[in-house]
Amino acid sequence: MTAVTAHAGEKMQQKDMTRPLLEGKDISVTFGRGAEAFDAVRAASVTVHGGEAVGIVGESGSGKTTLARALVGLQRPSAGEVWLEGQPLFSAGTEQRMPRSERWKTQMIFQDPYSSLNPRMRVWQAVAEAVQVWQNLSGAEARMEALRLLNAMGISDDQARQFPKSLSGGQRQRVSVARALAPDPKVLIADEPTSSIDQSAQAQLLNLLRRLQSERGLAIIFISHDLGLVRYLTSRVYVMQKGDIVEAGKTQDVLERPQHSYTQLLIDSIPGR
Amino acid sequence: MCQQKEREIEPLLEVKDLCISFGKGGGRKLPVIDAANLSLDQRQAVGIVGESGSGKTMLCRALIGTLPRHGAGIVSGTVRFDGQELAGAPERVWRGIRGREIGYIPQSSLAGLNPVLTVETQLVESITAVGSFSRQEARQEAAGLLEKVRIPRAQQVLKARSHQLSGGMRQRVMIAAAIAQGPKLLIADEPTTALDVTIQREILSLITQLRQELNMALILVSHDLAVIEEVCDDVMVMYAGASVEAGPVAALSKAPRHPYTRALRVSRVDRAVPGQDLEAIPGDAASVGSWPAGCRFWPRCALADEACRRDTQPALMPTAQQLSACIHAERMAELEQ
Amino acid sequence: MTSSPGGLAAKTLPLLRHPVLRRLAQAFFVAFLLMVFAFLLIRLIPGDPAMILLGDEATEEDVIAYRKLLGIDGSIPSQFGRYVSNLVRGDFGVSIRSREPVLSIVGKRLPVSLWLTVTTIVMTIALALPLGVAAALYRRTWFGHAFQIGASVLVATPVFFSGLLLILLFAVQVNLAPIAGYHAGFPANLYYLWLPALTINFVLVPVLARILQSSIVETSTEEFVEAAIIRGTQGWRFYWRYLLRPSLAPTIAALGYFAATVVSYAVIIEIIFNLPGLGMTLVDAVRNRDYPLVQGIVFLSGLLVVGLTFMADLVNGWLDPRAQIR
Amino acid sequence: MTAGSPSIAPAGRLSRVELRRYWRQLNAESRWGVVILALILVLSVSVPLLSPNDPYGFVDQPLQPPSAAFLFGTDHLGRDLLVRVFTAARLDIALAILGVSVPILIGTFIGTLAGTTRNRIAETVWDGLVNALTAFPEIILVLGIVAMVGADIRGLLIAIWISRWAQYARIARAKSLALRDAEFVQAAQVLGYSQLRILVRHIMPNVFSEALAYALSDFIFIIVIIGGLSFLGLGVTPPTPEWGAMLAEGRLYLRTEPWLILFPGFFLSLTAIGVALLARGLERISKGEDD
Repeated sequence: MTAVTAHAGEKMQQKDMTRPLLEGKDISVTFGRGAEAFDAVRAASVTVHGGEAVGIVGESGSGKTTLARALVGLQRPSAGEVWLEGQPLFSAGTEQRMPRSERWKTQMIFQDPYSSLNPRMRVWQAVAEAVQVWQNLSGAEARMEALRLLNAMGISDDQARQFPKSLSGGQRQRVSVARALAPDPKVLIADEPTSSIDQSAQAQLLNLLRRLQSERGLAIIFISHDLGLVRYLTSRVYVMQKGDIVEAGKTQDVLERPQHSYTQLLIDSIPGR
Repeated sequence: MCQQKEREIEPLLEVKDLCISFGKGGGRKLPVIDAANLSLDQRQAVGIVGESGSGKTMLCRALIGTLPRHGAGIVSGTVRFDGQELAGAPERVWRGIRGREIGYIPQSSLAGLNPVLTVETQLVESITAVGSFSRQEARQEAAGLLEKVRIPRAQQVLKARSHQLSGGMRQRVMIAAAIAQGPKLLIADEPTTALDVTIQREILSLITQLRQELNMALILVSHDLAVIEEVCDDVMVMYAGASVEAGPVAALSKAPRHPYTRALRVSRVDRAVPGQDLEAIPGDAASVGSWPAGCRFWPRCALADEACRRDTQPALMPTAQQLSACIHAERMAELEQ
Repeated sequence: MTSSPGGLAAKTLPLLRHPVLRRLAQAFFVAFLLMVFAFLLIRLIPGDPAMILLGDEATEEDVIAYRKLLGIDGSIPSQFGRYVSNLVRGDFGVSIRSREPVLSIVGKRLPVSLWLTVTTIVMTIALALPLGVAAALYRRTWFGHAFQIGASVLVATPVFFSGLLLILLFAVQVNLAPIAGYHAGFPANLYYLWLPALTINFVLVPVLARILQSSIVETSTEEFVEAAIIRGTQGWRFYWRYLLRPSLAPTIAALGYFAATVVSYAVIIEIIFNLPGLGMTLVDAVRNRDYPLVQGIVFLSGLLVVGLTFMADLVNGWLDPRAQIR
Repeated sequence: MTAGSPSIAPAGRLSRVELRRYWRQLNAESRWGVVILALILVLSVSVPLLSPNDPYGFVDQPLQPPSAAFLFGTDHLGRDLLVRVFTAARLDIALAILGVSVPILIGTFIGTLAGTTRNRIAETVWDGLVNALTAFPEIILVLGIVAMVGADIRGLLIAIWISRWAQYARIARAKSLALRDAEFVQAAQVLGYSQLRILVRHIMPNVFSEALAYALSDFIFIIVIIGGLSFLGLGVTPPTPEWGAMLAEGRLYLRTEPWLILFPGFFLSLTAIGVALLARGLERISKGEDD
């Protein structure tokens, strides 16, 4: 236990000296206009380094999903900047758009396993498409590569030939991971990936994510309302409440010595505490 | 007299070897539950834990007599409640049981309230179903119920419709409706699944308090063992339509006697060590219609051997302080290494 | 119905946040576009309409006079301006054939069509509601299956065929209805209208009953129905509050939508049953290439449907509070 | 009813085994639909081919009742009704297919484009346009356009195309709006797929399957419009054999020679009923109902 944390700490220090892989600076997202306008995210800054797993915790309506969508370019922020590998990807000031060629570096897994796969594409096709777009392979090669990725996620060739509707929630989420890995990304954002799958499937998925982080050096931003998951998977955490980041720091510190009353409330609400 | 005596030792609810199938008539029956066992005393709280497809919701429906609405029916087994046999009971009997004797909080707080009616209308229905109340009295009673479930500004909420309420508020209203007729048993089917963690905590403690105040027994269904450990005295674990382990919460958490129960515990992240793999159960849960022969859990079980594959689903047998449906219950220590 | 136009307007005009006013604004917007379409209709004519009507030997003056009559002289924007200002003043042009103002022709013929439409819709509701409820309640019995097959058969039988069959049966064989014709004045006109209305309902009732049926079946699987059963709600109160009322919204919405279908079928039905309504006028006008009359009837029928849909929306909002928040 | 699969026109690359598999997935309603449509197709191809009689030619005394020589009897001009009914089938079905296929292509395309743009003003105008076009009673709009373009087959088709595309556009727009928020479309955006790829590979196939389901019920409506307008004398005109036009001719002899309307009316209805059963059956399969 101590060895592991010491090792993680060492890694952290190393990373702190280099610049962050993905960085969101003072990101604000406002929905609506005029009297009906409301800030989903207010001046939130997050960073993630290569090989690091960072958590964003908060309840529904805290803005955590909106923040994640801003980081991958699905949501245009009303203010702030997104930097990737020291290069500005998006800046609200200049209305600069994220170039398509940069998109592959940040990938995302979504919350709902039932709508995150195209119902009219076979499982292997969904992955092979991503492979083909980014790796310049022939159709047959892309298919092989897709099956390899799927197998690594515990999806058999037989299951890969199916349409998504005959897969369980947990299997679909693993297919989503395989698809997200196809362009060989540097950052993976997981938005509550386990909230609607069974507990045994959840453990399989978490193991997968953890290995991707530790073995492939993938940076992971893990979004959840469950502090237990965040504690297990991440080394740093941001706590969000109603659009604001109210607390940030090393996961262990935040959980052991919360500074903000909202963090304390979240900790107290974990079942079994 | 004799009956009186019997009642004292008889549990409030006893489900024995319950089998439930989809479809009517002979030919095409699809079993969803084939060996559910559950026993609970007055004022006791029992949890039912299981993953999706394990049959826990169907078991609840059997306990409130709404299986036919879902195209299912009891094939065999008994459901004794308060000295009365409910399996196969006619609708007339159920009318005296539902709401009055057994209260029910449905799974999703979003769809539990009729969107076109006010909260008041629905609560008043609940109240007037048991006794004769004047309109005024019933309204007062409804406001009282909302206070009981700790809803502030009760008058405002009474006039609201479901889309005007937050998820937590809706679930409180559902609880109010469930306790309106003073039931002996409250069944809550995943009452907090769609809610935020902080709200979940509030709802669970509300249910616990009400149970004590009103002397109710409680059946709490959840996919989360931690939730059940917090609220319940006993727990029953279901896998693929069968009860696989049952007993006191403490016994099941300290020394589970079924590999599935153990797997549910060790695959949890709460006490896992960061940086180490979780002990995940391999494979996928057996789904309705494709249960394996023999013990349902064998394809995912480390203890499985020829005997597990060959026989039928084992029955619950006493072992240590609990009941287990594993023929290798005594070998469970092996898994702890 | 989509709510985007109102949505945009609601952003700019706070008054339009009121759902009824928003619907009204929407209806007016659609009515304006109906006008544009009606205006464009006459531009579909290949070649010069005046020449088509007058033939090759027409004199220059005749052609100019006809162009004026059709409102196709001058530039397109000025034509449109004139068209709109005329419409606003209630001037829908003049029939080429009878030189009678379009509005006065419509005024004479409209009551027959309105009576037919209203009779049909009243009959639809009276037949479809009980049928839909019964089909939902007895879904798994022989009645439910017969309903499914019967509905498919009736929906697909064209009104001009079923109309002829009904005439053959009721007017020729049994003599319960006149073969054709009309006599104004309520309630005498019902004798002439019930068979035509029934014919349209052969198509309409199954569709509507099916919508109601599947809506009820869907509602019955909701958690709140289960909750109501458990707290002991019974009898008519249960059926009305928990099955019918939450299911009515899509049915009413469909009824508004089918207003257009009724008006549509009424055209053919009026010909078959020889009812001197707008449909018959329209068909005559089409045969005679009476362009202004066609244009006027097309526009007014659209306006009628927009009005009916608006009313259905209002009823819907009252029945189902969810509809208002969308 | 479940007896061997009917011979559906050229099966292309579909093998017998595959056909049989599809057949097994169908429910009773859709099977009846397939059987009825196959029967009508076979008859409409074979009867005019095999019969010695010409659909336009005088063959016997007018208004002969059905007999062994003339199964459906003869019409008021002494033409063989049997040949005319099935020659009409060819025309009606071909016209209905033409009538459905153009609006579905145009409507789905325009609707999907409208559903995937994010411009509020464009959306407002768009909504109004489609709402206005669909507010016109269908047959009245078709009549209006026919009045302008010309009361013949060409005018009829143009009128159907102009008036029906908006229905498909409405469906396509609603579906693509929903798909825009679907997570698999967002995933495609995050994966950096081109807009074109997302549209063609991810949105269009899902929109199109919805539009196709509607097309089946629209087919019924269009075959009724074609028959209806011809019945009114404003579409296909005599002597061309067409069901609606034949009904209009036979209507004059309703009291005395009802077979003149019964045969064309029956086969017109049967065609529509076949499609209706197929549509309903497929709808129930996709909904997962199987009772």
